[in-house]
Amino acid sequence: MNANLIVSNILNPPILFFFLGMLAVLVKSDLEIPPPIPKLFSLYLLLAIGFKGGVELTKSGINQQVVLTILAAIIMACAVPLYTFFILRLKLDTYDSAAIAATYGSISAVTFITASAFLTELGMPFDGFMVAALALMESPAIIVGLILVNFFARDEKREFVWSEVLRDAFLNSSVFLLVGSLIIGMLTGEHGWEVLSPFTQQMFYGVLTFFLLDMGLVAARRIKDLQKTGVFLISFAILIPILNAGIGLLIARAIDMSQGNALLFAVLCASASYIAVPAAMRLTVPEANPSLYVSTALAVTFPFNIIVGIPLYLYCINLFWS
Amino acid sequence: MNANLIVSNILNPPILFFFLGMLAVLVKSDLEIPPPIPKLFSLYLLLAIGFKGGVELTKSGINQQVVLTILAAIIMACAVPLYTFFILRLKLDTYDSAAIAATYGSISAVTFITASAFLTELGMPFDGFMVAALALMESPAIIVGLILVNFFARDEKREFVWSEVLRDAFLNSSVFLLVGSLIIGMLTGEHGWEVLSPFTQQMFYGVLTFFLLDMGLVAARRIKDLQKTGVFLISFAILIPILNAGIGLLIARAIDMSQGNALLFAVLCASASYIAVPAAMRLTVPEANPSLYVSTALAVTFPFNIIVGIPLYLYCINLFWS
Amino acid sequence: MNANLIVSNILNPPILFFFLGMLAVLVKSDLEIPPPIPKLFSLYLLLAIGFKGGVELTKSGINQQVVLTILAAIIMACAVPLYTFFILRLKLDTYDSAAIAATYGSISAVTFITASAFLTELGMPFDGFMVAALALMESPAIIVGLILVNFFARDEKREFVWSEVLRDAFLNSSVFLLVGSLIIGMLTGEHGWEVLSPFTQQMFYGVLTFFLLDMGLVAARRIKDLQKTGVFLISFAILIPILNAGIGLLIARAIDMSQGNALLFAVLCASASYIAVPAAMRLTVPEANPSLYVSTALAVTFPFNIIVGIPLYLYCINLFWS
Amino acid sequence: MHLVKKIEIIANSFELAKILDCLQKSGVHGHAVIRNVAGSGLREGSEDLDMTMLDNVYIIAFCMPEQIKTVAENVRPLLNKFGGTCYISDVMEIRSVKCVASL
Amino acid sequence: MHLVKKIEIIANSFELAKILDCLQKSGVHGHAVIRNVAGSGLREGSEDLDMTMLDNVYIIAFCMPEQIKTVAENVRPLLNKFGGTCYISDVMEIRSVKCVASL
Amino acid sequence: MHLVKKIEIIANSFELAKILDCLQKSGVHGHAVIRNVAGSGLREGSEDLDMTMLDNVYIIAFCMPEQIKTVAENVRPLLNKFGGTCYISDVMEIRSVKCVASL
Ligand SMILES: Nc1ncnc2c1ncn2[C@@H]1O[C@H](COP(=O)(O)O)[C@@H](O)[C@H]1O
Ligand SMILES: Nc1ncnc2c1ncn2[C@@H]1O[C@H](COP(=O)(O)O)[C@@H](O)[C@H]1O
Ligand SMILES: Nc1ncnc2c1ncn2[C@@H]1O[C@H](COP(=O)(O)O)[C@@H](O)[C@H]1O
Ligand code: NA
Ligand code: NA
Ligand code: NA
Repeated sequence: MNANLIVSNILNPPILFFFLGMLAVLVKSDLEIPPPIPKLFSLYLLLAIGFKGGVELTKSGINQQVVLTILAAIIMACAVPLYTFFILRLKLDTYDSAAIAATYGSISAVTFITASAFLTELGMPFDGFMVAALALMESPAIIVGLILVNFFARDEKREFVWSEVLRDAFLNSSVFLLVGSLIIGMLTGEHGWEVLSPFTQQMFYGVLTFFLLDMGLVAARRIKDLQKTGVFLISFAILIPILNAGIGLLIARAIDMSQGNALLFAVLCASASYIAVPAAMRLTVPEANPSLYVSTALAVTFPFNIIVGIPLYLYCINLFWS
Repeated sequence: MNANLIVSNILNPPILFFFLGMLAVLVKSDLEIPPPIPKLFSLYLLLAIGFKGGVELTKSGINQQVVLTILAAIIMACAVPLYTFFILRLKLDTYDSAAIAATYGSISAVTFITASAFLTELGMPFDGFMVAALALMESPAIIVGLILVNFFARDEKREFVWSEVLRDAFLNSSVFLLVGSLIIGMLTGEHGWEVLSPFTQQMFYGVLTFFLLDMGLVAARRIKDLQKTGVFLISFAILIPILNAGIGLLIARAIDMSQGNALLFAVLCASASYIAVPAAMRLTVPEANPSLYVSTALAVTFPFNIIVGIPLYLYCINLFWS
Repeated sequence: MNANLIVSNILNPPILFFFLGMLAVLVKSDLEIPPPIPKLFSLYLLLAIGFKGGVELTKSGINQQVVLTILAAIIMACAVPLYTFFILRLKLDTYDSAAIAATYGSISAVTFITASAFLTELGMPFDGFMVAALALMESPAIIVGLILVNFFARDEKREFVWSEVLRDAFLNSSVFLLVGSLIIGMLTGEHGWEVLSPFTQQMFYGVLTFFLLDMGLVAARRIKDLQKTGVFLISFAILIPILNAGIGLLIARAIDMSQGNALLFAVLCASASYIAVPAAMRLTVPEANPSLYVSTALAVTFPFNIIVGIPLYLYCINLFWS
Repeated sequence: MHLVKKIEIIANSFELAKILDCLQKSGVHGHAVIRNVAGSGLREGSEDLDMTMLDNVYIIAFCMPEQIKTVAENVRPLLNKFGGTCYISDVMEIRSVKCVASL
Repeated sequence: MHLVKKIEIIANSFELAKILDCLQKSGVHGHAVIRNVAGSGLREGSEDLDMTMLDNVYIIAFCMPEQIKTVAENVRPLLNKFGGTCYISDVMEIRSVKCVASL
Repeated sequence: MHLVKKIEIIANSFELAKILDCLQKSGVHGHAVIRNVAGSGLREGSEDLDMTMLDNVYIIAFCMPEQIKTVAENVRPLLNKFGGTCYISDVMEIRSVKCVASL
């Protein structure tokens, strides 16, 4: 059944176009999605997923399940960078460890979106408030990462401009647009959905496909960086997502999430940020080597999650929940 | 009822995303719609609205109502820059006055489009030939503005290269694409509509939403310019649209326009150009200060019209027409 | 009936927007589709047409007709550059002749797509495997062209880096994306179609329209180059497509293609490449003058095919096939 | 290698056609144009990338030293009227079949 | 025409705000920014155009010769911390109503 | 501050890979590339921004003075064959931890 799920996941257009993008780099085709088109697509995806989540949140209202899920999300977003930091310190210095820990504590919206498209296809329902969890899990890891640097970096006491750091963490364009669209979805509700959904729904799958084509190109270009990264980090980039997803699933089971929500929560725990956190880390922890945290998140964890991870976590859910 | 209309206007996704854009600038988020995406969206909106207008014009044919409306449009496009010029001369020099007068004599296509989306939602019909009025009201103000400069600027007799001026006025990309799409809509009629409307209709509302998000960003960035602008110009930028809309409504009532058409006509009279006319003015009246005419049109009049103006004018129509 | 077909072809939105683009350049409007938007549109069109072809290929399976068509495609792709080379040598040197011959031996995907949209509107069916023919006819002409240079260029024995040449020919972005999408279409079949077709189908006609608007701009900007090109090349650029289409139709009749497929095959034979081949020629035959091969393909053959050629070839098919 | 002059002009994109015209008239036929340049200058309200239509262009042109005087004379009125800045510096050209000095 | 200095800075776009700030503080108020610059530098992993967020910017600023020392002092710590390169050269400015030298 | 050389190359984008290769081989490892450069040169038909695939690139590379000779020798055949122009000038580098002169 696991293999079955993997195959049915792989035989989806978005995943196949992701492979096509990777292949293009490997065979040195000149295929590229010219900037700033990928940026537009990512704005579109955030707007569409946020808006949909908001509309559904209005319908469901805020109940105990919502509150529990959001608490779980915040706890995981703070806990993951903490324990990964100490795992990383086994081999790496404080700066690199903190930056990578922050990266893995945060989330990848595209992985979440891919998982939600997978659920939609399988006909498994999930709730709009998971988008709120997505939004809430993006930022805390940045703060935790910087606190770790502040605490463990011996050489000099660091002084962060906390107002800038908080802005980077909570008002960066992805969090801002996601939360904004969520709130607008809540405000306009069913009526807004009617007028906007031809745009946000019908094109969604196609834009995701195009975007994953670009992600394939980007991820493959990063693969050569992995040579410098070493075996430790590559195994970290595969095993830690599985560990995080596992912990996520235990929590999900404990607070009795639905199967669809549990998958999305596991994916949030398992995924790593390759845009917002790296950008913040370059500014605040310039001592860390960007190619370490960008490459592992982008060239290992991201492909692993969308190809193997999503069906794997779903398989576990099928086992645990029944 | 007025407040009711305002609220139902504000609770539309496009307007809310406009606010979201403004908010992004205020809280210093790094959200941006990267160029040239906004350009693409504006081309799309012009093409879609022009094409739809053309198709409907074929259906309705050209009757007395069409001719009267178009005459009224041309008259207002010439009259508004004339009387606003003299109002502006009370405080400003000839160059600035002429440039601002031209700006307010011309129109903002996005305001028109927002109004038409609002009408569509309310279920109020309007006619395709209003798009022709839109196209015809963009250019005359530029010519009137230059004639005013020629007449009143004391220091030196100006020599405009009139062939260039006319090209800027009548063949700039927005007028050209709008008129072109209108004519293509007329030529292909019902058949063309069938094949093109999935593209021009279903995405329309979504693209408008995205575009207004960008307009919010752009308008908010201009707000700081308003400090230099002074109280006179800021009140001008709110009161003159109301005055122009009022005159427009009187004319509309006189020639017996339908309620939907009357709203669009009022919006055309009330709106100010922030792209075509400023571009033309920089070339032909470089003495005028661009931050005056761009900032008032963009940071005051445009938000005022789409937030307060449209429902306000509709409220007046509800009063007058019944 | 021919005139009838021409008129019904011309009164299509895509063709009319092509004219609008040309007109914009002639009247010196500043209309432009800012880069890299046209690039995005062309990627979209290739992805959509490839994916659709793949899905349909799965349904039909690979039969004798498919094999015959593909053989015919490869033969024409090799034969056309050979005989056009000798025609061109009458007036031009080896380098220019080889480059132009390669250009005309290859194909224009947009012409193919325009023809397929025309067929769809007329309700004439065509098969998915024609997209495979499209993909296969793009590259061979480049190789043939270089072999011709190698053989006939007297001055120095040329040494091509064949690995680079083959990559340019078979893995350039258009061939790669087209073939990739075709294969993904085959792999995901009916299921993939369901999820992706709202994106690849509903917007298709609209994107084609926008893209042809840009092609009109591009083609018209090239028209002034034609003065340097001379009468010989201009007549070549009109007569050779007719000749190639004629030969293509004979072959199509011989192997008993359906009418829809025959039109697409004729269009493939008649069209000339203005992106992939020129790019390859600039690198491999820098002695040839790019304005000769780009301008004829773009400013003469392309407009000729989409305006007159497509309906003309269809008229012949109507005659021959009944 | 030989000495040529490099002309750099930063100006609002609406001036582009006029400036290229003016270079052409001064006998400078080669140029390169970079668009979508953001910036802030000495006039007010010039940080204009926000309105796509009002962004700046960066124009580079290499020419022979003796052409500079003509260029400066022709460009100055444009700069005074519409804004923008123009700078000139010395560079060495690598001689090739078709280069500025080959004309 | 008179001598001014040209400052060229290539750096990652996340530094842009800091660098412009620093120019401003050094008294250099005019600048032009070209975005979406690809490149490879002396640090590892810097060929970054693939992630739209991490591309480079090319900043050009012309200023009076006496400002250079301040700029260099202010910019150097940024370069050391975040990477990027800064170069200075001599150019002649065509004098216009509003030019660097007119201030 | 110390003297380094600035190399500027404007060429059609299809040459980009070859030129970067050639810089690399000449020992110049840092470079920045600006794409989508429009322009008109000394050959015919080169105003090519209209076809996205055939636009120009503007390549900037800073290197040590002693590398220039090698670069010039390696680049010249490319320019002769495919077109494009290459210019060299003197600039001062602001010394930082990782700069051209620090290698
Ligand atoms: N004198 C020049 N000044 C500035 N740019 C030039 C010059 N000559 C050529 N270029 C640029 O280099 C590109 C290629 O030149 P060419 O090889 O002469 O066709 C042109 O498209 C221009 O963008
Ligand atoms: N000192 C300077 N250094 C670099 N760029 C400048 C400078 N002054 C002006 N610019 C550029 O030239 C454009 C027009 O300048 P201005 O005419 O002063 O508004 C500005 O938007 C900047 O991009
Ligand atoms: N020697 C150089 N010449 C030209 N550009 C450079 C050079 N070194 C660095 N750069 C540019 O500056 C960016 C940042 O450099 P770095 O801080 O060394 O990573 C690179 O991505 C390049 O675009
Ligand atoms: Na995570
Ligand atoms: Na008006
Ligand atoms: Na052909």
